[in-house]
Amino acid sequence: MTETIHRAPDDTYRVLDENGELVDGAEVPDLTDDELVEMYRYMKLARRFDERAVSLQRQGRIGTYPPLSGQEGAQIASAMALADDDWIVPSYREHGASLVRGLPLKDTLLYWMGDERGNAIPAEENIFTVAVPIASQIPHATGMGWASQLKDESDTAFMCYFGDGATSEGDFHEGLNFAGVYDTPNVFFCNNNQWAISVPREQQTATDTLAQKAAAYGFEGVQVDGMDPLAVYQVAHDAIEKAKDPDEDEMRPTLIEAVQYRFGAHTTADDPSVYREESEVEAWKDKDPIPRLETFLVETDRLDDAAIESIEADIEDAVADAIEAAEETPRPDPASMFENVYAEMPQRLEQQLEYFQSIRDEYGDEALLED
Amino acid sequence: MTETIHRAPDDTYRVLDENGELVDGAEVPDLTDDELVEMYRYMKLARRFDERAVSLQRQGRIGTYPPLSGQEGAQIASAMALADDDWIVPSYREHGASLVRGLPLKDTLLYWMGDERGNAIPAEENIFTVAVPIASQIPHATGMGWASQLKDESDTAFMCYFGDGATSEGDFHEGLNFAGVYDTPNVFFCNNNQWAISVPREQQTATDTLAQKAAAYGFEGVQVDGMDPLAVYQVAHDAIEKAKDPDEDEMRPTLIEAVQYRFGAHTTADDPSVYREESEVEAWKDKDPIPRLETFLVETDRLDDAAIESIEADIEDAVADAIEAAEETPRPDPASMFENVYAEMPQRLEQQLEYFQSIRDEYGDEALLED
Amino acid sequence: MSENLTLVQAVRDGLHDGMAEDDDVLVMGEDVGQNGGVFRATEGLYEEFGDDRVIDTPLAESGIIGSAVGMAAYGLKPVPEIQFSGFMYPGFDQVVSHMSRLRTRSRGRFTLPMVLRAPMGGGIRAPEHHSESKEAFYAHEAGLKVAMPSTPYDAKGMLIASIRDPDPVVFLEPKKIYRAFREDVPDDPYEVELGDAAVRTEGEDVSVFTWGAMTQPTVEAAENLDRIDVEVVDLRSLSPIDFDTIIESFKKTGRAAIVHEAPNTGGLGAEITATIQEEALLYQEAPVERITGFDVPFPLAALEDYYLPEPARIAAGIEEAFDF
Amino acid sequence: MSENLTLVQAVRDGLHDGMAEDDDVLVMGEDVGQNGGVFRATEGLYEEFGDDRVIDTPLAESGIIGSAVGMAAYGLKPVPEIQFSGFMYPGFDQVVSHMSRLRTRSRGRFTLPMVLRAPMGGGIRAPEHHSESKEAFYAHEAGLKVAMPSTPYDAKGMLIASIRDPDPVVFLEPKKIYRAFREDVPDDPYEVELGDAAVRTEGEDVSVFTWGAMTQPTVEAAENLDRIDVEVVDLRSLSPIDFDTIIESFKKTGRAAIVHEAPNTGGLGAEITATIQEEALLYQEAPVERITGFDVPFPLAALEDYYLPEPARIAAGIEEAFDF
Ligand SMILES: Cc1ncc(C[n+]2csc(CCOP(=O)(O)OP(=O)(O)O)c2C)c(N)n1
Ligand SMILES: Cc1ncc(C[n+]2csc(CCOP(=O)(O)OP(=O)(O)O)c2C)c(N)n1
Ligand SMILES: [Mg+2]
Ligand SMILES: [Mg+2]
Repeated sequence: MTETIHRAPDDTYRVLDENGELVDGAEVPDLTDDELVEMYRYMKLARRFDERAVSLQRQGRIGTYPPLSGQEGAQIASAMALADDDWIVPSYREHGASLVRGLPLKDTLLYWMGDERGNAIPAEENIFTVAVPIASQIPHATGMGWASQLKDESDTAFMCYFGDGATSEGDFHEGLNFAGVYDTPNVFFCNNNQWAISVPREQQTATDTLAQKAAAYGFEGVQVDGMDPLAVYQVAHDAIEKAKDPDEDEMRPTLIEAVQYRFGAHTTADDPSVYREESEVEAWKDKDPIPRLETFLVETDRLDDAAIESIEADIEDAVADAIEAAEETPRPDPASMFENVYAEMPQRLEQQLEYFQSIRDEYGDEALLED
Repeated sequence: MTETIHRAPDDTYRVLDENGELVDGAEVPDLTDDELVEMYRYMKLARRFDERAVSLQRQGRIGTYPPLSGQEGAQIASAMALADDDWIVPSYREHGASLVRGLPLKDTLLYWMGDERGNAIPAEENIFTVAVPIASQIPHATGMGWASQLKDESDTAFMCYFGDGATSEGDFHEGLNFAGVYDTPNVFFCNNNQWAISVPREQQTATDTLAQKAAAYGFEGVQVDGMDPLAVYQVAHDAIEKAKDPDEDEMRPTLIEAVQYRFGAHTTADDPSVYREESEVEAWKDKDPIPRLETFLVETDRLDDAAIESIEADIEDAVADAIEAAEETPRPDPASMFENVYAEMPQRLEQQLEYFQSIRDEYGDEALLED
Repeated sequence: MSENLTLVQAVRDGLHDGMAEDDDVLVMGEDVGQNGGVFRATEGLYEEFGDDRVIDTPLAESGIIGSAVGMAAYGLKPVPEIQFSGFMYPGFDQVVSHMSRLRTRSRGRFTLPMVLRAPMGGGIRAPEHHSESKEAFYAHEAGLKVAMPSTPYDAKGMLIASIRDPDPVVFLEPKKIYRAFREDVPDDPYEVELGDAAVRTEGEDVSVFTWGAMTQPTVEAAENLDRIDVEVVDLRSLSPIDFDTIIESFKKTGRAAIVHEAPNTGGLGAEITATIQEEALLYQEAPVERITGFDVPFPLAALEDYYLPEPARIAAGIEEAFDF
Repeated sequence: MSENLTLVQAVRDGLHDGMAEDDDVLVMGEDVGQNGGVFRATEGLYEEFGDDRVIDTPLAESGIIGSAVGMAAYGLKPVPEIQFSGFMYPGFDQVVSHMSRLRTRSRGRFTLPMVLRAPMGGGIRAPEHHSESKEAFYAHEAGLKVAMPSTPYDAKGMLIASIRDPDPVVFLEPKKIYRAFREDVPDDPYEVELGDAAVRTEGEDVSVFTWGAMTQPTVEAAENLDRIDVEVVDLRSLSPIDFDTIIESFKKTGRAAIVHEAPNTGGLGAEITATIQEEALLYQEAPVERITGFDVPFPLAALEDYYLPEPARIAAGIEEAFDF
């Protein structure tokens, strides 16, 4: 079962080739046709959302935004491999994974509109807050997995996402080392999109793979083709299983390096043409996970043009609705910045809030805003 | 030449067995008889110094002190493998290595007497200041090696010492990763003495070896019997060579895990009987590097009883002289704490110094001291 | 029922009772298990509660604090120990970027009922980096509470209050007085409310505000000053600070001194002074004196006595405030 | 000869001239190379000086600062950039345990002629953790110098002074005004001395002390206040602070306000207030007003304007000081 995981770190796991054909000897993961189509739908939805978000940012309707195009295969498929009770602990680029887990797209928009309520994960969803300081969420994920174990839960896995650049941070090291020592039910999912802003993967570390870094923690590290959603699904699935129910000689944690590419800019504030060649982008676009899965689904009669069309229409509506909902959300109450700092507001903060309200009363909010 | 280094991380390099006999097929490192005796002398000196220092602490003549007994083989032999221009970047337990590199024992004593002048490395010695925050010296060592390279030096190696516990810190990870990326002339020498205060090596990380952590940085990691000074010398020597002049397909840095044992307490403030069995200590004492080397030297006619006696007498004097010199050193001038904060004393500090002197004048130093 | 305990024993007692009354409470850190902590603050807990609740961790402060954040967000109540406050910094990002603000960032979805303990301050002839007093860092970071007891009674009561508190508390223990004296400490758990200062000596002439290990020499200095009737206020809680008590005392005396071992510039003495003149300038009869550590790295043992405020220097400062 | 530059261009110019005049100076950090820095502060340097002197590093702040410490101790003059000051903390241990005190610890054997640059502060609608203003942390740490320019001219001159300085400097750049306005900046290298404040507007009634991005709105508020003759002093250097200029101004006006974007409690406004009353209480006619950020985590973009002091709030504070 875990042959996908017990392999050399550079023996990249693949299911679909770039043309959407099964590679020799590969097996399609155990998913129903509906689930496979659902995977496709989510990927298309994430892509469409991304396009719209980038354009909203250009129009000044949202703030800086980190696009995910190219990375849908890794995000959607890995998140779909999780059970309901499992958790994801994301960085800032996992709108796709969060979408699968139940975060409304509206919330993602609100967050990037600079509205903290976008980060108030709905109570029933097992999604941790966005972490912006690179790799800092990794020890959190380990701690959550560890806590779940200490609470004698045995059927919850914790999937932590981070980028290739994150592997250079001390928190990556400390978080994974703790996971090894306490044998926590974690999956460390590295979205190696080849770039940390302008720094290419090769300058991030001298190793051939990122997967091999797991050797420093005593558990398995495996590479998967991150542009191949079926391969990602299988590897994530097996790692999640192992996290919950390892064999005698297995450790629970796994480091997955999903080799992929960010098609767009690092964020809307970034101009990748300064540091990378368009030809590189084009070469990776040939591996685009969406047409790849689409071809596979169409050729195996799981999908047809009519279904695609209806999916596309659906998606268009879903994204438009999310945008409308976000834009119709009244701006947050300025006084809300004093809330949720502590369970109970300390006296000094109360005084500051009172002063703040008196200033607003006296001068009007207009006077307090930058033009 | 670097067969000592190109080996599996758990293929521990050995030259002498526990009885001081050459292990099958092992070669004695290329050292003159005098150098071999010098190695022995340094180890004895370090051991004797250590015994005296512990007893000085018990008598309240120095402060907290971290003993090194058991670790002389690793420290002395590795430091002897360095050339004059090479550097060591120590933690707080490398009195042995520092001694070889030219730090007067008096300075070591002063430092542990709480006198900062003990850390004012003599200008001509290539020894970096003691680092107490665990692993924090590792990025310094990388930075120094990197700087040497940027200055187009090509014949200087930088040996950084740290313990087994240090491998869990983020700074270990970041420092070694930078060394890999910039291919710096560093040797990372891990004194794995099995314990980080009360935490055993097995609880520090889930890996079988610490050497294998080098896989995360793209360069070699090798285990050596740290109680075998000849093995340590050879591995350190080869790693230093490689740092300066690697083969085409080699990287300069090496992680050396020297497997050894601390016979004494973590520091004089620690009571190891709380957390470890005396039998474990005894078992490791059978591997004591000093009798091991002594037997080898005697049996190969490089050393005889008369020479041992004269060395012991010498050492006794050297340690006594160092203690006398340290104890005769007048206590530091209280005002010196205001010096060396900046190149030029800022006005506010000058005012504080003035106030401090006026308080001393008014009340006398006695009044300012704890009883 | 009560027992006569040192401060560090009272800390241990507080940890014990906190763990006994709530199964979600656990202790973690370097050498806190079988070794019982390098200062014995966790002695016997490992034996009583087992290695699932008294956890020896790898040597990695960011890992300790960061995983405790994850644990707390997931419903446990971890009490991580950092061996010395001077070693908090490898984990400082987890403190200021996450521990302090997860409640804010998640609008209350995730909260952190955790207590980050660390022995702090000078006075025990410890090696480099073992004597720092940087409470100002934590008090400047919104979302944290900061506590520093100066007596065994307060140590236990404030620790229990901290463990029960729904918000993250940085609990700094002045190790100079870990074993300096004993006090009767109730056996049962009790709370000393966070945010409440304690008037240690009442007086009419000069108010002296202090905390932690400086409380003792301050009280001593006050006792030595026959001609001045000194009021000594031990702040105990450094975030929030009990400004009501400070201002009330100051309005009575019109004169004040502040004693802390942290460096002068940017220390909390500045904050207290600034607030005093904001709230009670019209009562002020003399400059507020700051009697503090100097603006130098904490010196090694041979000079630490000269660095730390002691009764003579404190008395001189109080006299300045009085004689102005 | 001079050029009309924005503040960030002046920073770049300072880096350029510092590198041109001394081969030991090098720039390192995340995205500083081919990308020219996320704010373009290192634009063109990679092309001119090559990848040995303009070095893209892995994503690891402790590695960046720690290896810069090693480089500086070994005779180079590194100028590491931390991409945003909110990401200094993973490397904070290297700042406070080593960068600040290597000279002290080695009694002068090892010194650190290095400059740690970081864009700081709010006002550009940046994501979480990108807007912090924690200069108080660095100013509380002995052994560091701390600089924060508020004009292009000062940015270049102070940066060159910092690079030439034998001691480590934390150089904080208020990114809100990176491109807010231009100023003539000499082509040749020049120094603006560290430790010197600048009087931006002379006045007789109220002294206002500020720095960084708050200088502009403070000057604006001062200009709007017809009935009050305000003196605006831009501290520029936050360690050491130019108390001579502060006290001199205060003795003239007897009234003061301090404006900073950092949180109120424990911010440097407290230090300045405390020192004023220490040195000039008898001149003081009103409480020193602190107009600052609130004691809350810096809010996301939608609310950041409400967090930051702006002219209306600053004017209100100055009026308080005047009307008391
Ligand atoms: C601790 C920290 N340092 C720097 C940054 C600034 N920064 C934001 S994203 C980024 C690159 C991240 O690269 P990677 O980990 O590969 O993730 P990706 O953005 O490619 O998904 C950097 C340097 C940060 N957010 N946190
Ligand atoms: C950052 C940091 N955390 C904690 C400590 C306290 N401490 C001092 S030595 C030590 C154990 C070190 O173990 P190891 O790295 O194996 O070195 P050894 O002492 O065994 O030589 C600890 C936890 C410290 N000095 N620095
Ligand atoms: Mg990336
Ligand atoms: Mg050890």
